[in-house]
Amino acid sequence: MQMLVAKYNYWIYITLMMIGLYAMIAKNNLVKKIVGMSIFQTAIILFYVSIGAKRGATIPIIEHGHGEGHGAGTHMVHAVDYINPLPHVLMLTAIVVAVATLGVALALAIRVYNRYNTLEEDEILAQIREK
Amino acid sequence: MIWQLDLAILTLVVIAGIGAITVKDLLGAAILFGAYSFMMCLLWSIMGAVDVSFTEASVGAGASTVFFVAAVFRTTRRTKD
Amino acid sequence: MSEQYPALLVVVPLLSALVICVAGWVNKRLCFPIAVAALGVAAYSCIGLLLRVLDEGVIVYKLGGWDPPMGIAYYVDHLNGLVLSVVSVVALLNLIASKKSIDQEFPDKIGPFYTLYVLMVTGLLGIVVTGDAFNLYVLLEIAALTGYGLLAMGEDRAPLAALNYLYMGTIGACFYLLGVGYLYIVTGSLNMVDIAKILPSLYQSKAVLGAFIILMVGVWLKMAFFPLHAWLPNAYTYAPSAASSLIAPLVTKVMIYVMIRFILTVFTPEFAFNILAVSDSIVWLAVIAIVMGAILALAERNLKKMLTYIVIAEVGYMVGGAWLGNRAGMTGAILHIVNDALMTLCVFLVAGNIVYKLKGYAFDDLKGLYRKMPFTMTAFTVGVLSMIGVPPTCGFFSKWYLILGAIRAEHWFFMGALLFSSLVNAVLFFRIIEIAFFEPFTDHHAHGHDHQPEPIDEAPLSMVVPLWIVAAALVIVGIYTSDIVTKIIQFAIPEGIL
Amino acid sequence: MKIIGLIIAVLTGALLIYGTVDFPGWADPASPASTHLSPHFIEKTMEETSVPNIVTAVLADYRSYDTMFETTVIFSGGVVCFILLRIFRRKEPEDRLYRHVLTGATIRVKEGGKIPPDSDDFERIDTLWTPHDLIIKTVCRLLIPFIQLFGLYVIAHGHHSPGGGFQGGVILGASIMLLAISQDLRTAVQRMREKVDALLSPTGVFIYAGTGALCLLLGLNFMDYSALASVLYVDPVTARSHGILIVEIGVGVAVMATIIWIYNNLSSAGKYDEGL
Repeated sequence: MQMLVAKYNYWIYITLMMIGLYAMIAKNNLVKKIVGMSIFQTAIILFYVSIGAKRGATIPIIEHGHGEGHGAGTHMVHAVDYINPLPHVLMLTAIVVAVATLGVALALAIRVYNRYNTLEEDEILAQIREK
Repeated sequence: MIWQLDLAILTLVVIAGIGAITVKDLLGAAILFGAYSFMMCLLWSIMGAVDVSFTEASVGAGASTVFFVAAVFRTTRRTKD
Repeated sequence: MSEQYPALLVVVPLLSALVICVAGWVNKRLCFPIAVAALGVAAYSCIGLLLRVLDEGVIVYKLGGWDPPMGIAYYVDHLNGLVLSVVSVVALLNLIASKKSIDQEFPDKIGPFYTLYVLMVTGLLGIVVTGDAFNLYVLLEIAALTGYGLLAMGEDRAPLAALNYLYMGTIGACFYLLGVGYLYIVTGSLNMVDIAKILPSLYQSKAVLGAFIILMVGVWLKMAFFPLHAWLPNAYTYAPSAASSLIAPLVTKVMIYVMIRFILTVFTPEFAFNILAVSDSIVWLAVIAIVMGAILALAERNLKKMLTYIVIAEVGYMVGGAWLGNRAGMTGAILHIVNDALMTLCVFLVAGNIVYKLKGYAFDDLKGLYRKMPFTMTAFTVGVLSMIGVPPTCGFFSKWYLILGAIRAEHWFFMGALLFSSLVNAVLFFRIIEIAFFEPFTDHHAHGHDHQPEPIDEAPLSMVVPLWIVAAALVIVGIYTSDIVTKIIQFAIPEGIL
Repeated sequence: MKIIGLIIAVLTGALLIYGTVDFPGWADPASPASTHLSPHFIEKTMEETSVPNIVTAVLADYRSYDTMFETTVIFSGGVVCFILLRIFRRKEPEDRLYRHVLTGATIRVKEGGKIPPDSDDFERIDTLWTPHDLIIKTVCRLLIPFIQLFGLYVIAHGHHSPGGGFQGGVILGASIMLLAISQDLRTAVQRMREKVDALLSPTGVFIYAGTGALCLLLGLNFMDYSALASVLYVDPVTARSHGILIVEIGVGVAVMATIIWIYNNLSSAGKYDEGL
């Protein structure tokens, strides 16, 4: 029970990842699969952001950072006060990769639709088999 | 960080995710996906990842949803599952 | 400038890809020379880098001037250097050979096509050269996205096949990303060497085991290892020939490099072969992959599709060789990366030449081809001999090392699978050679007994010369195999593996 | 297929849960992820790069090489959408429809008929065309300049607050997308031609990679912005800060153009007609 609560974020990310993966494999509609793909990718981003969380810390923007130049004169910055910024950086990259993949996937889906006039995988396969 | 809010939004995220893949209309799926992305973005800002949630709000909930809607308009709303 | 080779080999193609994209809107004829120049510089730096590594050992290049665990660093060792050289040379040769077919197939989209081509090579080179686990993911996605675009440009079923590839490829890349995340959460680092330093104290951790499994599954998906291969045949068959002869030799090989890199550098052989004790079952999977690939290839009546199943069988060779867990097997796997890239390039270029002239791949289209396209088919014969594993060609030597490894590991089924697959390759290719050599080009019913010799109708010189270079390379690499093994590959394998 | 999908999903989930057991607790300040690399970033960023927003500093300086390829990824996404969808030689529809802008009357021109003179009074429309909603049109027209201003602010202020090239670029792109949705694609394309998109998109990436290459030419490693100090006449730390700003602008340009490019191709399936 303790573990269930302590790692709630991780359980949710695994649930979402399973939803996305299931949709990608089992759904019949090509656009539905793409929705599943996006959910899958977002779930992984949630996982990374959860790694970065830190109790008792604030957002990773240094306070009093304006004005008096760099280094000398500013007061000490302690690592425990700020959330781990590295996973955030990685996930910015991952979000952009996800949107590029989404664009390409939708473009391909439109091409497939123009060719077969349907988005259902079984109907497309039936059309291919007929020939 | 307010853990009650965290739990509530996490649950909503799962509901929106399941909704997006089960609804029998692609436009509905696209919009539910937008809702899902926006919930995610709230969740991340609760966890302190402001940059990520800003990006997700503009890219995930904004641009991605528009791409989905555009693609659905160029193809069809019909879906069997 | 030689200190900057590691940066140049990625940056020059990247910048040129952008220039090509702009040039495509101004003057389409500029695109090809820029692309050739870019890949030429990349190949030059790759080979220069390999020579430097041979002299000086491992080269570390800090991007942005930050020290490794903070910033991103390149680690170039013998393994990288070898694979880099192969990738860049193969890409350059294929680019020159494919110019005519690109002009023929996409007259109005030449600019974007070359852009994607050069970007894809950038991505592949970046994957090989990088020393950062997350950076590898980003480059993986570049290579994958451009690959989807290039493959989808083909005939009617190509978009559907590319879409299926996209689903599988995205799952693979996401699994890889998850694995990196699991490693990150227990080690706190993304740098491969740094992770390897921290991991030994965590070998018993379940998170590391989970990371390892999910990472391997992701990489296997990308390389089309047998049960996960379903996307590959259609995607490669319907692709335009310029794209398939770039992607088929390189993508699977680069992913095998990634697998070997993770076994050797990140998880260390100690963990992968001794602590996990899964190597035996993975070799078994490889046996199944080889046998199934060979059998599925036998069932095909379409040249290009048959070749794609052979690619799947070859993936089985390399995965199995790497997981035999001994020096000979690993040597065979690394050597086979080189040889298989060249062999696959050779046969896919032949397929490209055939389709350029004949517009078809079915076996019936190949009749009388030896008289019609003698130069192409001579090169094809060399490639085929290498694929079967006939001594002077390089295919023999890598198979020899793989079989040695199998004997040392006493894994007789893997050896049996290798021999079986060679036999099947022989049957397959002699069937094609029989059709192409003995059967007349014109069908008997229409022209009766009109036995005029078929006029030579060879593909253009710019397609045949690179093909011959590749065919010659097959023999030359075969002759110099012992040098490659003793001077390069030997240093690429850590001493722990006996 | 459904059962196979379920089995695979459950197996993967089980594997991941198995791995999760050994994780450090959620949000634990003593976890390896929070103690190995991140303290250096948090404590040294201000000294080394003079940027208060640590995420921006790590994104565009410590891991700038990643970010360069991330920009390249979206650029290649744009090129792939273009190469897949764009149709240059389309078949013209038999009847062309024109709308008189002032009165809203629609004119149908038969195939081969005379096209109205090239005046501003007529605009080409498609059969799918529906009259614009006045309220939506006006409100969007009013909003777009403010959205663009905000986008520019987000790019420029990424050093001190959440935001940066990506977010700003997407917001700028979204303003043009809003124009395309509230009116039609032709209006948006008139403001931002296809060629402009296709040239700006590589230009943005070029600004990024070119900055890195400039550092290389100035004698330091690729992407080492402190090399820019001699060009900008500032000390190396400030040069890093400026270098970050330059590459963020590059990212913004590339992302803006690419997002619009992808949208244009997707929403018209490559025909560049009415859009949604």
